[in-house]
Amino acid sequence: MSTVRTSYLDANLGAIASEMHRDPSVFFMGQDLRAGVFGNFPVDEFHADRVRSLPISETGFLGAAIGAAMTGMRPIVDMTFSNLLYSAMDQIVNQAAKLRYMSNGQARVPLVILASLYYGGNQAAHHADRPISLFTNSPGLKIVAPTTPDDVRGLTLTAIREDDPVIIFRDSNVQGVREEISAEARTIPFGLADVKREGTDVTIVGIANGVRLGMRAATQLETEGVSVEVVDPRSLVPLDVDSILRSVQKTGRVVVVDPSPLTCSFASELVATIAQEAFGSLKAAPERVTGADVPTPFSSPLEHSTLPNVDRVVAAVRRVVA
Amino acid sequence: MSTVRTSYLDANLGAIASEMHRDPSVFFMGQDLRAGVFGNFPVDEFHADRVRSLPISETGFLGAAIGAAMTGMRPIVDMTFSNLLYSAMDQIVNQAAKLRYMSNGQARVPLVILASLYYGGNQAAHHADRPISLFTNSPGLKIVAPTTPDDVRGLTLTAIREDDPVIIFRDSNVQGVREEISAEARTIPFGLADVKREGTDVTIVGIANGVRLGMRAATQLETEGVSVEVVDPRSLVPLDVDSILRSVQKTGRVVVVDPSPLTCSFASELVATIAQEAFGSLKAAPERVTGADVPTPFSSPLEHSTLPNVDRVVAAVRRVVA
Amino acid sequence: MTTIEDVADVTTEVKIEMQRRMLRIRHFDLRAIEVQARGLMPGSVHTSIGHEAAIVGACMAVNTDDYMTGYHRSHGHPIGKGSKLGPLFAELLGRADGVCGGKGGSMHLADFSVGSLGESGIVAGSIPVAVGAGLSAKMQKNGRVALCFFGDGAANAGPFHESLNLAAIWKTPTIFFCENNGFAVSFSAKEAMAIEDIADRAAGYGMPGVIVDGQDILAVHSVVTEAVDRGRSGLGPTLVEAKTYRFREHSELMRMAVGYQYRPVEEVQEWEQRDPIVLLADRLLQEGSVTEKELQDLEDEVAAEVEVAVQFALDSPFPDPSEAFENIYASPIPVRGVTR
Amino acid sequence: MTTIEDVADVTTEVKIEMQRRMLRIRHFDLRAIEVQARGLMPGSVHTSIGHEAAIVGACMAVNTDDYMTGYHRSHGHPIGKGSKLGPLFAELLGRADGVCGGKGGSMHLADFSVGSLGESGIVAGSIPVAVGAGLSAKMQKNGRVALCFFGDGAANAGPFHESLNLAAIWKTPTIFFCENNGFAVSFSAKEAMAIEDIADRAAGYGMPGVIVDGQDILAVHSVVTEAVDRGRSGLGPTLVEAKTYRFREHSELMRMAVGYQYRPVEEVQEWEQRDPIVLLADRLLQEGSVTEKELQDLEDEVAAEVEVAVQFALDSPFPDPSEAFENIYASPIPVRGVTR
Ligand SMILES: Cc1ncc(C[n+]2csc(CCOP(=O)(O)OP(=O)(O)O)c2C)c(N)n1
Ligand SMILES: Cc1ncc(C[n+]2csc(CCOP(=O)(O)OP(=O)(O)O)c2C)c(N)n1
Ligand SMILES: [Mg+2]
Ligand SMILES: [Mg+2]
Repeated sequence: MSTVRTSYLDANLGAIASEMHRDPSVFFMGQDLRAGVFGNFPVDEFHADRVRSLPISETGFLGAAIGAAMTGMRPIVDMTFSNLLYSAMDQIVNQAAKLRYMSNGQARVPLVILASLYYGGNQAAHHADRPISLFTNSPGLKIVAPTTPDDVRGLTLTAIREDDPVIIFRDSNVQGVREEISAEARTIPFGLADVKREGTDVTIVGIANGVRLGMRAATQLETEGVSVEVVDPRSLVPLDVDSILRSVQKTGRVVVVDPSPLTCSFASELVATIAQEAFGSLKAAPERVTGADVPTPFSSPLEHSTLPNVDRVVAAVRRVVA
Repeated sequence: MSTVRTSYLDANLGAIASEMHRDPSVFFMGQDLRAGVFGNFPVDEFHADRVRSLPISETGFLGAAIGAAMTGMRPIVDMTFSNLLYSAMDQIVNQAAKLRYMSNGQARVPLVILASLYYGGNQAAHHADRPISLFTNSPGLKIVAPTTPDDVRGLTLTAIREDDPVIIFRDSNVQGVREEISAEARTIPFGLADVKREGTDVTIVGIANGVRLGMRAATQLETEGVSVEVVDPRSLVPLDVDSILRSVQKTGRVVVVDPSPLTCSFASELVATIAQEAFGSLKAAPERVTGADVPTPFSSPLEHSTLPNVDRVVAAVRRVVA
Repeated sequence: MTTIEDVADVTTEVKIEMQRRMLRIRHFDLRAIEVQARGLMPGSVHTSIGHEAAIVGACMAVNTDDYMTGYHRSHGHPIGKGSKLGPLFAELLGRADGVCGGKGGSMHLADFSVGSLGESGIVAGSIPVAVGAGLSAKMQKNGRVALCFFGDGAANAGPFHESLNLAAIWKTPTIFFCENNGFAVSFSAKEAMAIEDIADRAAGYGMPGVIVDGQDILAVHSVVTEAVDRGRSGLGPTLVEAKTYRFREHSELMRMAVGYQYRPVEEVQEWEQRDPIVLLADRLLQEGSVTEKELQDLEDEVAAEVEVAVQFALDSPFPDPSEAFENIYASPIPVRGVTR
Repeated sequence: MTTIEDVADVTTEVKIEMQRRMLRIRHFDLRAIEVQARGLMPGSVHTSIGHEAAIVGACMAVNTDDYMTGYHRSHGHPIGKGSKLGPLFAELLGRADGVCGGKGGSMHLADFSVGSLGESGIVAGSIPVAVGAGLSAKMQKNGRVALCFFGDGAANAGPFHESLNLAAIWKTPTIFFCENNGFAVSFSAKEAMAIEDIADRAAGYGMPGVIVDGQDILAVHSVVTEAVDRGRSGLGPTLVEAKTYRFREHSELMRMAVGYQYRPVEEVQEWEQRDPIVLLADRLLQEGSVTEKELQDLEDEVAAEVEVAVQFALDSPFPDPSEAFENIYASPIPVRGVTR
């Protein structure tokens, strides 16, 4: 099987372009999209109507995407910074998420929302939020957070073909990651976790870049004789509870790594679910390694002290296996 | 000590009025406020400037309240239905919550936001959300969810005197509750859970009306010989983790009741925290009795099947003590 | 204010159909009030009574397959667009045969069979959706337009602004139709804006803004017809402001502080003198196109039709509780949090 | 477009102070670019270069204790309002002596000592805040006004609309000052709106809308002075649109697709011919109020002042990591999620 070397961001944008070639109802909107500010999309391969740069009207254009989705189109909207989701919150949570349900299935809303998590790079509080759980607590959306080029490609293809609204959270800390992936693209179904590394002593479940931190911690811990299994849920709604439980049942210990602030994070959801569903298998208290409950500060030493890192993951694993 | 009989809603509005008499910088804004659509506030006791009805501009007036708060006033904004918080999401989460931090303490934002949870009464999906955890996952806010007339009065007084932005979630299912409370008002500090009922076999932690469901379940379970302790965190940010852990350490068993949808709910946060911090004390898997992950349907049989109720709490307790 | 005298293009047949649809709305809502008063209808009820000419005049200027979005006060709009009454009434009752299976209720009627994409309980929430429907029509070149209804209150909300601007730059075939009844619940439009006419805001987006007498169905029809033509011929959106009035309170059963009065009695009475149904009846009689008897027959017919709908609705069963977990997604996923 | 010829009321002294503040902004930002290019400045840098006359002309029309809000491109605004340069530059570097202790950075400069309430990285995010500051001034009768800066891009966002409407009905002493530089990043205002002038939107709110040459500091100053007078005398808000241009790219180090050009070279050059600092210098020379030498001395003085600020900033230590958990709340609470 032939392979290509590609970055996460290119794999994501490439999947969008290939779907646009395949299906004329797919179109792409984003601020400064045509200028390529948020990645190089092959603008010139498509009619200008299908690659739209946008004014600063998040509620308006997100809502317009919903209306287009309900009437035969398949819009993809790049909201760029996740903090800008708040400006379209009502449309996402009250409209996109609910229109199908409120109409008892008359509406279908094949809408893809891209939202990037740009933390860890001095973006400060207005550009560095990780508001994943605000949306996982808002029923009616599907939510994925891929962490590798292959996953983002496969999940983007699925997202575009879904007849439901999907948010793809792209962690900026993985956007530059390059990987050798199969030249042939394949869809990855939602609701299927991926065991990124097998192990026997402890399970790390990672959210977004938490997966990479988990992988690095695992490598380091291996030298100490700790065998770590790293599970990447990939899709958060739907959630592959079974695979996660299966791993925890095997290892009996779990650390969840999530860049979001702690309180009501997806890490908390996973720990609660594991405590409720795999209580009998747990040999130690589960741990969460998350962001702190603070707005994101600008200066590096401040910002880094509010975020998870490999050392913290390693320390948590050591506590859990102690 | 003399007492008065008052409803939850009156206790809340009464506390606002008494603070307005005490402090000329406090003022009150809300849609149809002067018309008394959302409760009878003694409009005529104050200058019209201080009791403002509002146009439909949630972002605008919430932001204006922030600006007023930063410059010497103490605004209270009734957002009425919690679903309308989304329309002001950016101002709440990006501005109110962060301005103090971003300015390194130069700004103080003494702002109180009232938000009602009107579920269970055929309000349908646009008026019945319980988006508590969207805000507890957004650092910089303080968040309370009082469940009795006495608590709402005391916490409202505290909220108004705080120099920080506070959201008071009022569960519509407790707004009509009447109670004999002391005539003399007292403030209740944030971060202090209240044991609403003592027990030895199992702890129920209730969020909003979850407390009342817990109390009713406890009464019913008493007849079966199960002794239930009911803990009301009252304030969610800050959270009185110690009191909650203390109860669970005593009983060894816990059920959390929360009307919000399950995934990333505050119930999940509590179960995760308990599993992490009181693992050694737990004798059984913790349980969550929450709303389902669906938009709220209109019709009663549908709506009720998506919400927690006493029977479900009782059933969960029975499983936990089995 | 545009009041159209030259209505030669609207045939008597069409005028009678207009009257029929206005009567349907009126009777439908009167029965809703009554059924609610009997304790049989859950939730809140915002009637279209008083707005019938605005609604029907606009709806009859578009085709069945043109898109439409409504708002919280939108029992009338699907009726104006031609929806079956039974499923609409059943929806208000939360029944299984409701047009949305009981999931939507009064503020969320959607009937895709007549182009009704749904209604929003969030004020201004459906305005952006209508821009998107227009954009989609334009991109698909299917010749459709999107008719977007909202109240005066919505015109002060951010989504209104962003939507009108987007529609203008994209030249979407969207007709922004504001039913300005002077109030958002108790809050007067005069207090809510420092200008008199919402139509004046159109200039800020570079689109035409037209004011029309919302009680005069022919005037409304003419103005919207023109806006639809503009839309279909690629000239972009129009903002239409229909001056109208609601004859009832904001919602049935709504309580306000004792003695609080936000509308002067004389104002209410003045507007009641301009009942859109009476106005069209008078016109038809004046023109000699119908007799009193024919009008009465029409009303009786409609009343009977509504009665059948109400009965259909009352006879419909409540949905099975398990239905709550259906139709959340087009590709279903396991629903979490369903308490055992 | 208002260009003010009669500027008798602005003394030479004031004009020189204007020039000084414009030079401060220019030199401050030039040094920021340079320090960033050396890899010493984290985050993104949006310079005020080209906008100096708009900023200083407006800031000098208000008092130090008047309120001001900025936006993402707001290095210049606190400088215009009189902030000390050292703590501002230290903030850009994320240092302990930064005006916000390194927590805010380039897009969140706040300096309450000069009435600067902060800046918003969210476009249009600080507009409602300025309405509230105005409302508060009015309620406290302290005679202050609120000067609200934002770009052309912000004028298409919902918060702009809601804010202008609220300010109009409340008659808050808010001056909405739009620095229309023609672009939101790469997106032209001509594409983003179907109208030419943002000032035209004022009519939709019932407030005056004024267009001014943003390169002519005296014109800006005069227009804003009038708006401030209106505000202080209880007549309410004004929308001022200053036509200006940014001389740099949207932000330093920003990458666009290779070959993508959104501003014609001639357009950039034309505007560069209208450098606000050169324009005021020419005017002062023409008037005979200063000599070339005096102007050069002024610039040298400012350059030295900025150099001291840069050095102060570079010498400032990084904040202690534990500072991350301070100043979240006025009444502190335990911070959860601080990983051990
Ligand atoms: C965004 C939002 N804000 C407030 C409300 C509460 N609310 C419901 S209807 C209404 C008044 C709407 O007035 P208008 O748009 O003029 O419509 P009308 O009821 O007069 O037909 C209000 C304030 C809401 N549903 N949505
Ligand atoms: C609500 C929001 N949308 C988008 C962005 C991304 N963004 C940052 S600056 C900018 C352009 C702003 O243009 P304008 O308001 O004209 O200010 P200028 O940069 O030209 O001074 C954009 C789109 C943002 N920060 N906030
Ligand atoms: Mg109205
Ligand atoms: Mg600009």
